[in-house]
Amino acid sequence: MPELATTTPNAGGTPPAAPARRGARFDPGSLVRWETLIVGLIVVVLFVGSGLSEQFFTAASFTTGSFDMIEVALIALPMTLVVITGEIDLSVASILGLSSALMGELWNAGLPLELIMPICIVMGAVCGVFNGFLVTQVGLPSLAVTIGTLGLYRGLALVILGDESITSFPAAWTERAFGTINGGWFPNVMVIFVVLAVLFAIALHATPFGRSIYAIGANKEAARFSGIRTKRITMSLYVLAGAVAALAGIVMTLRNSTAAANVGVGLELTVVAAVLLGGVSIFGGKGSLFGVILAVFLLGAIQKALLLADGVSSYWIQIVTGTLLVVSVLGPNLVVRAREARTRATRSRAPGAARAATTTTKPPKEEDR
Amino acid sequence: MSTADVAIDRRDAGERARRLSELVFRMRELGIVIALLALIAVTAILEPRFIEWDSLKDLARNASIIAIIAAGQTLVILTRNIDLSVGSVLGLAAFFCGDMLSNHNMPIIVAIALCILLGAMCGVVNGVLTTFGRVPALVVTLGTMYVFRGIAFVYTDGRQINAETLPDSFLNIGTGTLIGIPTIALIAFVVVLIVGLYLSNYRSGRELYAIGSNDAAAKLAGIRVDRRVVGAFVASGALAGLGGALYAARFGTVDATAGTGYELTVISAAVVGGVAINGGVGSVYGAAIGAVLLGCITSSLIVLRIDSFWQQAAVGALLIAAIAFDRLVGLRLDAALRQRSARRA
Amino acid sequence: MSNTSNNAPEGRGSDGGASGTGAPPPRLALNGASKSFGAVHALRDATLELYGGHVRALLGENGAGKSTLVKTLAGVYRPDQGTVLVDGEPVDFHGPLDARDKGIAIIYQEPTLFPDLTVAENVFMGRQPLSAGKRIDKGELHRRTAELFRALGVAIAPERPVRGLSIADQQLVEIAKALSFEARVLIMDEPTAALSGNEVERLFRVTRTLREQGAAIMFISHRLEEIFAICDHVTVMRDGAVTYNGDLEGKTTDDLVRWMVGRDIDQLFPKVASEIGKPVLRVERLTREGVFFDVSFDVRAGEIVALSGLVGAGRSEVARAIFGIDRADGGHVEMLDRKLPNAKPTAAMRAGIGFVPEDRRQQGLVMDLSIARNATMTRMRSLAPGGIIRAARERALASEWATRLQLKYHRLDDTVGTLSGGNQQKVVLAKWLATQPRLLIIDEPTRGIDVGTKAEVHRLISELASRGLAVLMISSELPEVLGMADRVLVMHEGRLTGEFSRAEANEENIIRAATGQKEEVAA
Amino acid sequence: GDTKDDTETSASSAPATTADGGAAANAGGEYRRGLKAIVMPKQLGNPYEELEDSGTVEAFEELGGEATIEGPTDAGASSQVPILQSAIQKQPDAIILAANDPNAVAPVLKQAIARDIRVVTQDSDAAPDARQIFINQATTEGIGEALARMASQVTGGRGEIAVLSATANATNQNAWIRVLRERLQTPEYSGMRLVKVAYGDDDDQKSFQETQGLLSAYPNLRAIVAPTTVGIAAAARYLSTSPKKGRVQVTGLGTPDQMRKFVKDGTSEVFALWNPKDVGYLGGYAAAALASDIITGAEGERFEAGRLGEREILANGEIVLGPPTEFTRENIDDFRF
Ligand SMILES: Nc1ncnc2c1ncn2[C@@H]1O[C@H](COP(=O)(O)OP(=O)(O)OP(=O)(O)O)[C@@H](O)[C@H]1O
Ligand SMILES: Nc1ncnc2c1ncn2[C@@H]1O[C@H](COP(=O)(O)OP(=O)(O)OP(=O)(O)O)[C@@H](O)[C@H]1O
Ligand SMILES: [Mg+2]
Ligand SMILES: [Mg+2]
Repeated sequence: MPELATTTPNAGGTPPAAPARRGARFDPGSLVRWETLIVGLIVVVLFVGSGLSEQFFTAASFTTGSFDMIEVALIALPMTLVVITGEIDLSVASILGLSSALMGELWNAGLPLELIMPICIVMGAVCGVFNGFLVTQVGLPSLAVTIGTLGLYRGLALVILGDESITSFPAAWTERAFGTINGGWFPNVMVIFVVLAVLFAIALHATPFGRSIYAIGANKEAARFSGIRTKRITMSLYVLAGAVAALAGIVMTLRNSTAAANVGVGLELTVVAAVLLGGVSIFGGKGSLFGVILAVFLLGAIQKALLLADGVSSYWIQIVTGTLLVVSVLGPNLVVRAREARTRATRSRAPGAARAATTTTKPPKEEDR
Repeated sequence: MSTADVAIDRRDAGERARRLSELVFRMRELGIVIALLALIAVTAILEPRFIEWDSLKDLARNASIIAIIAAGQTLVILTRNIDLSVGSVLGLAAFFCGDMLSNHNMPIIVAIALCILLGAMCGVVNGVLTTFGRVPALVVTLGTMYVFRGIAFVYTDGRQINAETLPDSFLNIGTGTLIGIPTIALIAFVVVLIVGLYLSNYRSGRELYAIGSNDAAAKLAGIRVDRRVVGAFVASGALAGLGGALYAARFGTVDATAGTGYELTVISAAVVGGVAINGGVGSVYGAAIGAVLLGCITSSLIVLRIDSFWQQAAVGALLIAAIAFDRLVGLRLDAALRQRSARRA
Repeated sequence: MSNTSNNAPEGRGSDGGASGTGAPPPRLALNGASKSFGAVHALRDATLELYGGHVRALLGENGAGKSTLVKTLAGVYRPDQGTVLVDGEPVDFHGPLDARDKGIAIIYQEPTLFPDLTVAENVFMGRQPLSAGKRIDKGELHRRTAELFRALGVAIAPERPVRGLSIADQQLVEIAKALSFEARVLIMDEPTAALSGNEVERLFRVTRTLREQGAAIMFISHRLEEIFAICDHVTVMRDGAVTYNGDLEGKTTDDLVRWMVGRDIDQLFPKVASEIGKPVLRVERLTREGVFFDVSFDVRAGEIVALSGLVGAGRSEVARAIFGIDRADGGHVEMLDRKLPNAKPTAAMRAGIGFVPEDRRQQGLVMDLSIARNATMTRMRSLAPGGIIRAARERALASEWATRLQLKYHRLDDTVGTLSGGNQQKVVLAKWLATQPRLLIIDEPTRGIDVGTKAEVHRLISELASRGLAVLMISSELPEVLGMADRVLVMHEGRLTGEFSRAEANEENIIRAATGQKEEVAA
Repeated sequence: GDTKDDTETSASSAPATTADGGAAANAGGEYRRGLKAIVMPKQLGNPYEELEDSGTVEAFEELGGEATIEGPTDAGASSQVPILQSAIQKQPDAIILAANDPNAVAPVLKQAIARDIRVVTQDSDAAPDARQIFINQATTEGIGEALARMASQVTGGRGEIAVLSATANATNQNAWIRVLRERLQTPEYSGMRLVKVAYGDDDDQKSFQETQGLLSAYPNLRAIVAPTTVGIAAAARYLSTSPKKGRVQVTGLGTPDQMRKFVKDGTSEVFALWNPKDVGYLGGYAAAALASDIITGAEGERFEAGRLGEREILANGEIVLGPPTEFTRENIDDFRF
């Protein structure tokens, strides 16, 4: 809803400046940048966590913690871009499962891993193409589409591998996926993430491609009228999401040396949670990759802290994650509210919405004519 | 030509457009009804027992709970919001209901009423956070989905409700029949009917469409947007609560994980039923039929002895097919409307 | 009220003399109201009064604060200082609803419709006629709506969804909505911006009837002839403050313009003569089913070709098709003798076409992004040697054009949303001129732009033409067309019905072609 | 205990043995006190699992140690991994778990053993080289046999039967079903024909629909065998109100509390289960014995398992609780779990 769109605190992550109607309600300058907020939260968690268990503030925690979060972290990268364009992709976890299933099946069929892995990634990209096609060419709402493909891809995974779980992967590879850089504390798989993170950050924040993504998210029609290839770019993002999700599937498969159709069920929501927590507006146009990476780290730290704390049952992770997600958006809004209550500017909400209505609300459905 | 002719020309142009648009809007439900009948027909041809009365009753029972929750979900989606927390609310309510009945032998009616209340309270949380907290509904309900489920875990603490400890009269709601029709299906029917009438015939109902269609304009039209949206969430929560009670009645066994993943099924049902995910369009009847269709798919795959692995894929594919169909119809309509506006001078 | 200097006391006529004598107090009044959005002072100590049985014009440049004043009277905004008075009683509106309950009907500048609902529901939303048991009486609903449209002399089917209505039709629905209140006060913020001549005339007829019935009416428009056609009193604003307040009688256009812009405008259409080169754009039998049909014409270097016609004639759609926003179903477009691929804006851009669309907020600009980013959006590639964008180059390019077009802005990093209409339009121009186009398509270049800025824009356009740029200008304002164009094309119901050289073009034959009274003029 | 000091390990042989390889340091000796263990169910909130774990906790309390329950909130193949990793960090003396997937947890468990943590699996095994002892509620053979026997008992030895299992890749269910199939080949049970294995995913709705499907797709069906507590309850619940009640029997593995109603109303003449609490209890003692170096997990070793008396380790580190109890109208009221 538009007035929500204009009040998500995520302005913090918005290069370069907050829109006027937001300016009319609060100037982001006076509110700490979103990233700073998360860093603060991380610090808090680190302190509390160390209090809960002396095991917490250790390299081992980082190592194992990154294993817990690696898939989420990887998928969060393309998901950030997708959400900034104002779309969403809920099918990523299913693509991850499909990739794992395909990997197992092909391995059974006796193909070499060196060949299987690229195949899986291509498969993921193809899944992305299908999503992208439905969203950009047919013009269907991405939420509905990807809820559909969420079922479809997971179903295909089951069809491919069914009840089996393939485990006979060569130790050389599983060790690699499970190992750390020369036995130290830095997991090999994290290297993939760091490299991808840098690439995505540059692409989003310093290239015409990234600029176009923000423009599309803020006003798709105007972007189209400016000669930006909105459809092609959106499509490419879904392809990226699919490919990276498939990559995450490979990582997970090797990491657990198990290929099964039902791995990573529900992961998509964790990823979305991370992205939103990272300060990306669900309505698109705002957010930064850095914030998201911090958010992933924050989630990982919280999970680790709760797991290490004695006698804290792991469903508390859910409760905390959920609460945090809501509070992270709610808190700043309340600050704003308080400030409004003081100034009589309160009434200036409506026009903000009125203008947003023409831009931020659902794009006119004719647009794909 | 004189203004008079123009006026006339315009009038019958308007006439045409009206008939067309009406037809199209009926088609929204029409398409899915056809799909449903086709599915049943095909299955019945291959396996006649599929349309035996008993088996039909089961189909109805299977769809009922989803249909009820989908009715609530429709209200929310119409306002261009979404409620992902229904599955968790259902789980919470289901166990609560079982707990009240088996451990505190509370009167059935009271227990069910309390379930609805519990759900409604969850809805209030969602609604207030969305409107007054100005947090996007997707974010809020994604959060509360986790939180409510977590609370359910804390509350059940590993316990389980068993059919044995539940009063038969309660269990009969889930499995028994009234005047030959499954009780639970009757309840669903009544709920859907009420919501449907409300949406089409009452100001506040129409206002939900208005909000979903353009909520800034809704504000300027003096609609109490926040109040309406909260209302929608409360209804969704309450119906999820009712669904929980019925879940307990139907399955007899309830633990903390009851209703996990229902949210996606419910939303699928609504969307398959022609409720536009970005608000303003759709009917609760469509959503209900959508629920029946999803239920039928699972059952017919089983009856046709098709590997149940295919089921999930089929549902997903159907969902996409449904919205794609809807979209194409929509494009037709737009084109037609464009034609007539072009003719106006 | 310091700056509302030289004005005769309010409203001679039925209401009798100004406040003081025992005459009835103004229906609706604003007293010393101020309103600011962050840095912007949209209203400064503004005062105005609306009397029953009178129509008051509200004039002012873009960004003068007219709409803000309207929204303050409507209860959308609450003034930072000052009060709203109804029948002399100070009131404190807590939202549009309160204002409505006082019998104040508003037509807002931006259409506020529900695309998914039927026209009838749009008109009566929240006030649908009820039958027994609080159920909505659909029959009655449609009957009443039909009545309203009959009064307006338009035939939009009440049961039709609003989605797909042309901007003009949407505006008419808005008007019907306002009329459905039997309001004591009717405020119209640029209702005619998208209306064609006869539609405007009908609106005025209805307005006059309402005035006879004693309603207090306020009318905002940038078309001065309309002001003179219907208004009794006039209030002029500049930079959020009221600069004139009084009778319209005996005032000339020049007076009003002076009060609006604080200076005289020498000449509205400074057409610079330029020698016409060879064809740049050639359109061949272009067709889009249901919207326009084999449209053929060409535009030459240095030539300004105006595409005229009534709103809804399909001119914008022709432009969209040329630029590749919409897919053409037949025919083709040639740019510098090279055929353009269908429905590929990027290709059109590369071929040297620039396109300033008709709807600034929706199509022209990304409101949430900064002035700089909007101005350079079409040139991102060139800002990014090696794929990485250089912020310095961006700023340089942006500020270069900002100065060239005399853009009035605070900081380049402000979002374009903070600019007023006219300046927003300049940003759109900058964005396209930055691509050094060979052909510039401008749809409604001065829609909703004030006289001052208008002249600037016109000067700019003809200057560009004189430097060899080919210009295709879509405009609904005849003076503009006649003043600017070297050649005038006229469309009617999606077909080219006339072509006139600058010499032969005049109001009369253009109107005839636009209303389809003259078949296929020699082309 | 001081076991934390020695870190030399061998984590490959099947089954994995403890640090000091072959012989147990203090075979026949006393249990150490103050042992710390972590018990991990397949999924939190699953009542059967909770029963099992309560047994383990009880065992450690008896031995003056302490076992804490930690587990995932869903039964996904790899959802135990992160929790195991953190568990290892806490350096407990032992980890006792029911594996969701035999191999998904293997790498982590090997790590645990490498970190000199004793690893016992119960109820659902992990890869043999990734644990030291597996507590088998009953031999796969035994359960398969029992399923076949009960099926023939309720069908009178002839007619179509169907299986309603849990998730498609649940280790032990699949193992039991395999044995059941084998048994059905033997002359003794040749009268019965297994027509379909359906998967209810341990989800009520799904199990319901699968049951309906079985009933309508196989009109001559005589019995539904559900080797999963969720499945059997759902099947019985559905059947008890269906017109087919009596013509089709439900049997398999379930808890008395769940099934009491249906045993009494004749939906299910007989079903079986071991006492899950005892499984956990035995697991607890085995783990403690390992941690106290009383045993190493090698075949033939023996140890005192509290109220369950002395137990012996069989081939590849298995310990069998014993034959499952069969519940009928007569005895069911003697059991509460
Ligand atoms: N918002 C809209 N939605 C759907 N169709 C529209 C819309 N606006 C215009 N149209 C259609 O496009 C055609 C031309 O519209 P439009 O009014 O833009 O023509 P025009 O000649 O460019 O008029 P103007 O440019 O003065 O508004 C008409 O058939 C109209 O019905
Ligand atoms: N919601 C808002 N937030 C920030 N600034 C605003 C807002 N609404 C209006 N403004 C600014 O206030 C000033 C007056 O705007 P307003 O819309 O009243 O001008 P106007 O006279 O209606 O112009 P136009 O003739 O283009 O409609 C402009 O500078 C505008 O940018
Ligand atoms: Mg205005
Ligand atoms: Mg136009």
